[in-house]
Amino acid sequence: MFDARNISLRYGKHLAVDDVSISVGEGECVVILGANGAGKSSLLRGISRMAPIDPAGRITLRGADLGAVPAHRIVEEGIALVPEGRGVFTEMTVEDNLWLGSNPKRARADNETRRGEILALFPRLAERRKQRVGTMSGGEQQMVAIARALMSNPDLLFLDEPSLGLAPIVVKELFATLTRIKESGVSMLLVEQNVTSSLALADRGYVLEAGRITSEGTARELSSSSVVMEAFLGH
Amino acid sequence: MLSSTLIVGLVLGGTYALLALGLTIQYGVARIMNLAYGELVIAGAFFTMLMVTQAGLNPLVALILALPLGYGFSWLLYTVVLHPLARRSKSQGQLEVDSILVTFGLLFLMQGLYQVNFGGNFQGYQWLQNPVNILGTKIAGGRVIGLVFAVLIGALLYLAMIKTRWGVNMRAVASRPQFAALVGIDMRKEARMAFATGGALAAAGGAILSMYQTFTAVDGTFLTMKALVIVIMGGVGNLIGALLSGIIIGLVEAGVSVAIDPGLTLAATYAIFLVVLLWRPRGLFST
Amino acid sequence: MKFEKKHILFLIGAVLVVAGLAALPLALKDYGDGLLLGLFSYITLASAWALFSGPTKYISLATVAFYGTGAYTVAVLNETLPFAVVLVVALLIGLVISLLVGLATLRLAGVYFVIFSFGLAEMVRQLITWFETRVTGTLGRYVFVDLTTTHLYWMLLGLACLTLFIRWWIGESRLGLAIHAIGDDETVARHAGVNVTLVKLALFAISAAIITLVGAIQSPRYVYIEPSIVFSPTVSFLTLIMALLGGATRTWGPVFGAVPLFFLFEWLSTNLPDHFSIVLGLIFVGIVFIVPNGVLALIEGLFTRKRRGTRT
Amino acid sequence: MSDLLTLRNVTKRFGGLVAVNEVSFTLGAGEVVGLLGPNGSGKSTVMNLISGELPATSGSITFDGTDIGPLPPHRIAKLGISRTFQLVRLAESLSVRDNVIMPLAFASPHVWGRKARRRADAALERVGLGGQGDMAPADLNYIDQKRVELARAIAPDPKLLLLDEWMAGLNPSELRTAIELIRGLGDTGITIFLVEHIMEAVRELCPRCIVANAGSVIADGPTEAVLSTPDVRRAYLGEAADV
Repeated sequence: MFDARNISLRYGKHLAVDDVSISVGEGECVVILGANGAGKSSLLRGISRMAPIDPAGRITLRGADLGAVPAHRIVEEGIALVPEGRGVFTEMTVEDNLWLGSNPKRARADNETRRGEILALFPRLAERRKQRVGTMSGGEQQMVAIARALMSNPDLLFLDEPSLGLAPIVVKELFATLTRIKESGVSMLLVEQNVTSSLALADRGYVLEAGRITSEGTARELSSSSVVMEAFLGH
Repeated sequence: MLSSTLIVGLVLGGTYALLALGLTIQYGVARIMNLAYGELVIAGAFFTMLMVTQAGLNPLVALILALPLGYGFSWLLYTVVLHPLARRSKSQGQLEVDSILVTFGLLFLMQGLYQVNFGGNFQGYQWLQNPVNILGTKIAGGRVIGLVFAVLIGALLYLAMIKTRWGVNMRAVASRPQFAALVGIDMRKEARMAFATGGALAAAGGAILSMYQTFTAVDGTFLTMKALVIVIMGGVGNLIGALLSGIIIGLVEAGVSVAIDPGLTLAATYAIFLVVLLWRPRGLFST
Repeated sequence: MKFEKKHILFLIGAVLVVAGLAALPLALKDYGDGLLLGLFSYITLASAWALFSGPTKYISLATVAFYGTGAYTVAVLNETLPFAVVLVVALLIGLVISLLVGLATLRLAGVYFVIFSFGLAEMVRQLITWFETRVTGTLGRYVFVDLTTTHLYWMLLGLACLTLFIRWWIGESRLGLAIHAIGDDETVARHAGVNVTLVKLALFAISAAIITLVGAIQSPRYVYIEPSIVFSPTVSFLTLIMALLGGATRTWGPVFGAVPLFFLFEWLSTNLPDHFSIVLGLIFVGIVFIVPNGVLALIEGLFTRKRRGTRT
Repeated sequence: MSDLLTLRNVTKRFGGLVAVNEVSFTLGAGEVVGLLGPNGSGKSTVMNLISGELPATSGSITFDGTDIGPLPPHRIAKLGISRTFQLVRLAESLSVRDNVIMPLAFASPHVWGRKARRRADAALERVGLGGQGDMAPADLNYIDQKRVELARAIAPDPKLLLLDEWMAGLNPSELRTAIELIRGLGDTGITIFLVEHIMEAVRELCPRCIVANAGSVIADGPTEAVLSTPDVRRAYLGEAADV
């Protein structure tokens, strides 16, 4: 359903992503693995149009070209991004953040029912609707970010290192929630450092090293091979 | 004397708070430090005066008209002058310098136009000069109505900011502009809208100001300075902070002019400003 | 230091030009004298302004706060002390105020500094007015000194040369390296061993001291002084726009901005006084849109493009 | 080997977040040590605490016998600590040479004039940028800008060199050159402390490694041994989440 071809991305003169192609199938969960600085987040920012990519790149969602779609329209097209660092509005309440999530027109119609479903998925947020997000713990903020993304009624969810900086117990809870989201039929593209958890969740994966894809395969293949280990700890 | 000072201070503070509200929306959302803000306030005052003296309208009708006119004018100003700068600048710092200089130019341009058309004298009109009695203090009716309308407009805007999608989006951009696109907000549209809204408040503030005091073609500069000080005191983008700081400055000015010297009001404002800058540079009400 | 031929030629040329400028009053009538005085006062003000604001990108609108302080110091002290001593006192007062203001505001973000400097002159004016009316009871003072306009002009010419020399010297010194690095990236400068606060403060103080001296030297020209006259915000605005037009980061930039604008505004204030402000405003907008780096940079750009063009 | 830098129970909090938690370690004079750890483990914060960019919340940092904890960056630089930045930072309005002269001009004692030029050109030569002193930083490509940063850091002959992901974003052949360059510097006896993600470089350059995770040091010792401990593997690859 989602296809990104020949994506390159630069910061000034530094080539952070070098001619990468990836795809996500309908209802599929795909993970991009790689060590720090391999270019995972840059890739995700590029394909969600938050950062400019080289003109050779092609991004399509269900066949529709996203090349000319400005950043703020991507969510309207059906891709919701949960960025690294969560990107929540910390000075505002949980409720405000969720409301902001329902900004796109595609989300307006059954806004209220969806909110009910999402709050059922995140019971802790339901209790704290009036709380300012900045006063919540890192794990709770991550939940707000994911809940907000779901409010936009997305076809495809992009998650950038959701487990970053969270305690192991919270990471466990997070992945349990992600599994339920996946079961609800939302496709997912996940960038992660947490290899074990993300391969347990994902159907397929890519390994990124120094801006390039060095291997890809099903989650099972990647878990059993040593390429991932080498990508992280060197050869 | 204390209660009359208090009421004068509140009237002044209410108007200042309204002005600061407009400026903090402009600076907080559109990221434009608009030094010509006070000139738009004076435009509202001149407009009201003309409507009253030439067209024979009630000042309150002029106030209602000033709102959309201020909005439209600022919308145009942003689109024609400031948006090209925002698009051109590579960094926030560059945009800050450029917008300061350009709005500085607009300040002179508008002041010059006022002076050519109206001269440098005090301007104003007579309206509801009869004193009304509030808590044992006699105060001109125009002042009271001015305060009522300042509070009304301020409260409406505040409610809109809290309760409507328009306002929530605006606050989202003010607090974390870099995340706006994530929730489908078009920054450019939002910035233009915020700048125009600020302009509407400025024009309304000018209309209210003209109801109870005279003004000159060059008064805008001091109004801008006071509004800026209030915005920074309250914390940039902080609406409640701007409201409270506006009232504080109004009360301090009224107090200083009664207790020490009317010539020292700006010096007092600046003394407070300096203390705030040194003590809490992110505003009195920041968390 | 090795003196090359071009240095010596430049020095001889500079001496000749300055001597010529110094001799100009002999050929001019009184009006011309006054004009020259005004011109060189703005050349000095704009150059001194750019000394600090050019590389740091802190837009200072405090020029007239220091200018007025200088002028007022002379007004208060001219009957009790010799003029030369009064100048020294003015210089010291300018230094002290600038150090206090700098310590309080230079740590803050640029926009706060702009706003504070915007109001500083007004604050000083209100305080002096209040002090004079309430405490000394004499609002308005007369300045009588035994100096002709030509004398004052010579002093200002000297101060202008000194300011340009200081700018050139700073450009050649470690201080110049530091201030440019600070303008680019304070963190880099700090990690290279630069005491950023000290450097900013030093330049702000030097700039303010020169501006205070300009006010002090101009003071006798007013004859009658009161706060609203010598603290006129127009001085800050004109200084700023002259430096910007010429290009604030180049040694000669402010001079190139000051000369045409001084004559333009001189002409405007006699012929179209009502439109002064309008023209000033239009020039501000024009500079930002057309010559954001100053005319000197524009001219240099044209020349290098031309040279490149002929080479290829 | 004498101790050059000692961190004792150093903690840094940002609001409620503990970025660096009770970190202690010592660098001996002449050592080349790598600081590793996943994103968000507090490595860059440790660099910023040593260089003085950030003040520590508690704990002490001693360099060459001096307590540098309370000192501002410019004082620390003068004591002989140089650094590079995660993303290249150069003064764009200065020439390449003047960028390198800057730390010389503000070292103690300072070097200025022709001598500073000579030393700057020598430093540029050493990083492979001989004869390019008059260029503008913006006209250089990415690796060369990184070289200028390195030249700026080594020009004043620091006792300790901090490299914050200096090799990130280089292509394989550039990486080879970079590794040789750093190895050459290490051979001159200068102490080098580097944050790096490129394991190849770490394995080649650093006999010793310190690994951080969630703000704490979880391993410190010979590189190969450290990289094969279960704690380190878990830090990098994540715990099994039993989903």
